[in-house]
Amino acid sequence: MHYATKSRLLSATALIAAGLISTTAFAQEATIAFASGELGATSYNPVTSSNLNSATSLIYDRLVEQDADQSYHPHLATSWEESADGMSWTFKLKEGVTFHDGTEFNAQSVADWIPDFADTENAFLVAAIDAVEVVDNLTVKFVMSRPEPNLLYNLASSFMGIPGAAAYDEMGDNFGVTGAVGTGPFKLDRFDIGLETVLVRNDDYAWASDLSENQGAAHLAQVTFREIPDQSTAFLELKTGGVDILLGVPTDFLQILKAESNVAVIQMPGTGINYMPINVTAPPFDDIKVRQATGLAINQEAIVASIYNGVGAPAHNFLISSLPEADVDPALDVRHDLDKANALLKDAGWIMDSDGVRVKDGTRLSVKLFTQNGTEFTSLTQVVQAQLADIGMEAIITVFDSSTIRDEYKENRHQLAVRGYDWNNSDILDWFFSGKRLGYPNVSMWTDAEGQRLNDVAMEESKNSEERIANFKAYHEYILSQHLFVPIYQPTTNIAYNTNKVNVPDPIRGTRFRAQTVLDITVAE
Amino acid sequence: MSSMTGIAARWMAGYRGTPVSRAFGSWLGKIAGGFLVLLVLTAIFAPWITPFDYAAQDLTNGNAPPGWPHLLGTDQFGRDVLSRVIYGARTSLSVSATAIAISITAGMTLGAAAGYFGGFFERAVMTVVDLTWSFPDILIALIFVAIIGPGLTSTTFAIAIAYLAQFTRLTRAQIVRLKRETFIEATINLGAKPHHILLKHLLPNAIAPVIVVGMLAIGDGIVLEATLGFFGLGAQPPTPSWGAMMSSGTAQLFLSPWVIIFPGVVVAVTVIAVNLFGDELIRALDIRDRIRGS
Amino acid sequence: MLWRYIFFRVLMLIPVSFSISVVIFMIVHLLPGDPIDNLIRVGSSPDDRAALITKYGLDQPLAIQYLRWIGAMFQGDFGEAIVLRRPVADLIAQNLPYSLALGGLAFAFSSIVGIILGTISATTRSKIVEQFMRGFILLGSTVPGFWLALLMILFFAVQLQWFPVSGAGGWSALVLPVLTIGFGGVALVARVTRVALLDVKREDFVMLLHAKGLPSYKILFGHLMPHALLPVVTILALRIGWILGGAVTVEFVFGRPGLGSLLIRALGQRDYPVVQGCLLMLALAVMLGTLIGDVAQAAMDPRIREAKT
Amino acid sequence: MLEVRDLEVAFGPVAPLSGVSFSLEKGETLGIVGESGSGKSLTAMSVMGLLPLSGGRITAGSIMFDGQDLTNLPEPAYRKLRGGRLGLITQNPMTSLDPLQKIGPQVDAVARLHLGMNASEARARTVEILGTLRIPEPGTICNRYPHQMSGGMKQRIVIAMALAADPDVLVADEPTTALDVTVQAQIIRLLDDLVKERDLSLVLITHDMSVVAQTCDKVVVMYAGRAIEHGPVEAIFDAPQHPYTQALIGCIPKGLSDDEHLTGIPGTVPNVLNYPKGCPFHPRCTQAKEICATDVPAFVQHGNGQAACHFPGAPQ
Repeated sequence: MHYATKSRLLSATALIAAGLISTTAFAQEATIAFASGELGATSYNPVTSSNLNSATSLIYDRLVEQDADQSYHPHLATSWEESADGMSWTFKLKEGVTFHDGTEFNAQSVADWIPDFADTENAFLVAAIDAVEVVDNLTVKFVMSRPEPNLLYNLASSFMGIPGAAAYDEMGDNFGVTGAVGTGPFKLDRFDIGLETVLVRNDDYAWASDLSENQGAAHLAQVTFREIPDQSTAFLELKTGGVDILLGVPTDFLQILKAESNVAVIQMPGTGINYMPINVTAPPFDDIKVRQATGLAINQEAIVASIYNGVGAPAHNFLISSLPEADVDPALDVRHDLDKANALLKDAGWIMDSDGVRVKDGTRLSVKLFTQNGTEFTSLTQVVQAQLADIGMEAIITVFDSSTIRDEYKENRHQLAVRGYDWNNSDILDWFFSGKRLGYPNVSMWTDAEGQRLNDVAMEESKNSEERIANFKAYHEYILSQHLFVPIYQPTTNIAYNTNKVNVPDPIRGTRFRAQTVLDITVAE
Repeated sequence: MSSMTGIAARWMAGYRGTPVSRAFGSWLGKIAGGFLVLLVLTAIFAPWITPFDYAAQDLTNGNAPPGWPHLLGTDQFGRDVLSRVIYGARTSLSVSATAIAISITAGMTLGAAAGYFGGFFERAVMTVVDLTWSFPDILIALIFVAIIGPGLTSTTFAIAIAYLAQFTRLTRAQIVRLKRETFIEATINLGAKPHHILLKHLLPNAIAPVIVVGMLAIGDGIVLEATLGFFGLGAQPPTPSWGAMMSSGTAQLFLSPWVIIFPGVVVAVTVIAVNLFGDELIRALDIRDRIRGS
Repeated sequence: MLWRYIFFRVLMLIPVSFSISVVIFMIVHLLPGDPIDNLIRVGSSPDDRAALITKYGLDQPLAIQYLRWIGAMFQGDFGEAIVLRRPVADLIAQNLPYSLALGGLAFAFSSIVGIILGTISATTRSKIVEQFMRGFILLGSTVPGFWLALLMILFFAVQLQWFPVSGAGGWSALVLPVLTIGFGGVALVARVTRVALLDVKREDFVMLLHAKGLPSYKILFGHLMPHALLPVVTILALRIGWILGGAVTVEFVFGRPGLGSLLIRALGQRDYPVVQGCLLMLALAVMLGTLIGDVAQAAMDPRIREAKT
Repeated sequence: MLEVRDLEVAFGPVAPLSGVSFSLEKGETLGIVGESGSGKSLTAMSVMGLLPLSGGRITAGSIMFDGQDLTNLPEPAYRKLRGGRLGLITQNPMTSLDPLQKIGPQVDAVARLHLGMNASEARARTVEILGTLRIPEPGTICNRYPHQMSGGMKQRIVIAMALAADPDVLVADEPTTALDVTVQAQIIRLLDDLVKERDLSLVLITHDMSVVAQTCDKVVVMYAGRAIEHGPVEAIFDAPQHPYTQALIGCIPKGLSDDEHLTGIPGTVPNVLNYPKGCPFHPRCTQAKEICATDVPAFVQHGNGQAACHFPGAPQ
């Protein structure tokens, strides 16, 4: 409670000061609606929570930041060094950084924080760190149990925002709910779970990363994040002034948004792929020719042009295009080719019947096509259904909720599915294609010795990032050659805002809309 | 019954003809009944009536406003809204009617058994039934669909289960009332077998109110189907149902309001017609007291 | 007399609640899927998953899980949400006020307006007013709630911009949801009031009241209304559970938190303790509603008071 | 005191009652007899001004009470009469009291309304009246609910309500039909005593000729919405002119001898929607001739009474 009172006082003074200076006393506030994918967070405790939203990044700073081009930038760590064998990492920390409760951020803060991950769902993030050594007040060394080329990626994630150790221990389970202490540009003022989060400016803030123009305290004195479950409702809120910034606008809305005079849309490169996994154990997809034909039936360009109004990019392999591992042999990319698809099916013994559905040995080419509820997939699935009909494949759609569909996968009751992932790291390949996770997440139900070997090499034997890239690229290419899925669409992240209320920098730096962008947002005159 | 109002009521009622023809008697009953007949015919003959294939996508002509040739416009996939509304009648009516038929059958069995045998069995059944009866039907249906998965079959059963309590209560109340009547007592005293009494005497006498309430419940069933469809749990694409159409329409509230307005209007009008006709039927059968007695 | 009645009525709830807890537990564990998939993320290993299953006791036999749950319940512990990572009691406490605000207002709105409209429609001599009321009642009890909510948003929030589109910030955000839920409630209450009034008007004793020379308003308020309110009270009491849980559609469309939203979200994530807690709360509300209804009836009607004790 | 002339009542297009006339002096008891559905109760309701409750209205004739015509009396003035100078006793005591209210307030209301008494005065009066009606422990009874009492007791409460404001005319609509035989006699005796003690005028509606014979001074016999015979009780019983009256009198059990057989009247009362043409009784009349089926018979004077029959006095 102490924290809240203090911050309220501070924000009140700030508001008065602003009022004195400028005669046009605009309220230095903004209301932001979360994207549908980041709803339902019940805590701002980055260490223990399994679900964090973008407001988390405003409360806590990270050691490093990642930009849209996947490069790493210093933040609370000014520089870092990896030992040649990959068995230790040394980070130099920024000077003069303080937590919201006034305590100093230093090497000990990091040493106190890393062990907190033990026995949490997030422990895997620091699993490779054996020990944390305080070298001096502003130098910290991670002693590794194995090389971890992915360490920087982990450190840049929301889950590795650094909490104030004293407050963390003191508040216990309430940390992140009734109060939170970090070094970020905003302080948690009020958190109504499932409804809204109010953050107030940290006036002492002077340690922004180089992803922000503004290196001082934020322009906005207060930011309110709202949870709006339905996307069309959120859109209406933007239109009627209930929110100023909308994160994650569905592509369907872009056209109407662009027609609104006071709304601007910024498109960020997306961090995920929508695709159609193929269950290789379920006939007829045990035949690689049928799998390949299925992939060739999908016209990614037409889908982007029609249901996505040309926004976003067609996906031709499994990884987002900004990752170097996505740059595979062009022959392996999956591209629309109806003639080849038909030829392959004919080759496989599937003959077109009079009702437009192929038949083989009296069996119709009729398959189950699953998807999850939520507008983003249902429309895509229906178009996929129509495109599969063009090669004589009848697809019967069932829409499940996310938990039930996972059960269907685990029970191996599926054939085709339309789904998506959001992850900007090539280890997603291990997640979806490792033989250890058949059913879910390995929806393709695929496992073979060569695949597992390439997976092991990529996951465990990469000593540094160059090696890691090469290993994952090889794994990726092998997966593509097996026709385990059909890549469809690489969405953009669309951020819409009310130009009468705020100015948002364009382009947005970083992989996602986070603190670095909020720091630069100003109130419109 | 020499009380004034009683006599007057009987005079006014005008007892003539079969209940159904009497229900058709009033002008409201005529309109409502006529609409329902038309709707059922539309549903049956949907393939011959629809101007377009309900599933045919035309992505270049998505979200077209009402006009020619798409009288009620098109949805985001360029599918004809009118054709989908017509086919939706098929889905919505058949799901709701099947669900209520299942519900009536199960409810009558349970209610008759509870009412006839009484004792602990009745108590146990009625405790559960009363509880589910006062539970929101949408929650019962949502939980049920969560257990057995989405689709038309599970929607049908979900609706059936949501309204099971209603018919169980109603049947039980009828049976309990009838059991007290002398002709049944006489039959029981004569040593007739339980199933004989139930089937030959009790159920036939209890059936009229149950059927009428069932008729009204079809209206509720349509709304529940629409709500489940709205949550995306009912008919699976591309099968059109009124609720599912509105669900795909929410995202389109602005782009193409007709996609949600028309199915909604049809649902509302249908349910109103069902209610009006049901009310007329109740009046014609003069069973209002028996229905409310449950 | 009344206290005795209430005492026995409450006593009866104990075995009922116990059986309900079993039913709820079984239902929740019949659901396909499990909550662990919502906890693990890219990068974690299959071993992490197994560890979590053990951690939350999901590998235990169902009977053991039930006994643990019910045992904790006796100590006032609703358990800990698996996915939502909070004590279930906290989550319910956070969401309940929203449900109560919305439900309470909708309840008050539908009872007050419903009784007034029902009374008007049963007593008016104007054919037009009566037909209008009948139409309103019919419309209110047939229009799907979510559809009405959408139309309300379109008209009052987007076109006229009188009220916010969604959320739970302040009183103005309550207006449209209350109206949406209330509309159906008003129609229901008005219908029951109307029918009950028309029924009781046909009773012999009403004619005798007229024969005593009592003015119509005294007959209406002193005699007819208490009778007409008996079924209304029953319906309203039953609506308590309805309004708390059945608001889920409206909560969904207006993006409001509440018990219904919490339940649906937890159901989607298979967060067993939360689903169990919510269902138990709703069942309790339903039982409490029936109890209140029965007690109110007993308080109002001496015949019931004596018949059941 | 009360004079009804050519009364006609209609419910919408249907006229279930027409051409009913009778008169009543102070201290007299008038019996109205007939089978169910003959229009007896409608006549009572017309006098009480309660027809609008069930949607009926008086379309012709007059009801003169104390020199004023009640048929066009405005409702507020009528309301003062009802319960004040005109008391009503209804048929079914089981349903005639508000089950949700205690007895006391229900009876008190009359005195408070018509005699301007306050609560305690009214209660004192209630207790007094209940006492005169031979109700034991009237003070306790006031705190009872209707369902806690027997039918006979309830009917006494109803009578108490009718008497509470000292009415001039009491209309009793089949006051004993719903009661046990033993109680019936008590109630009839009670009413009879009241008329004598208080110099009341009583309109007693019944289907029981024997009750009429015991208590009434005058009688009106009704059939299918019409008065078919009326006159002093002695005259009518001595020489019933209308075959229907003859039949009704024939129904009275005369003694308890074993060989006596009760005669009923074959056939049923016609439905109001299709009253027969001509004499309404002709389909059931053993004496009916052709003219009976075509012409409505006019009243024929016979002694002090009148009968509407083409062939009055013909033996059964």
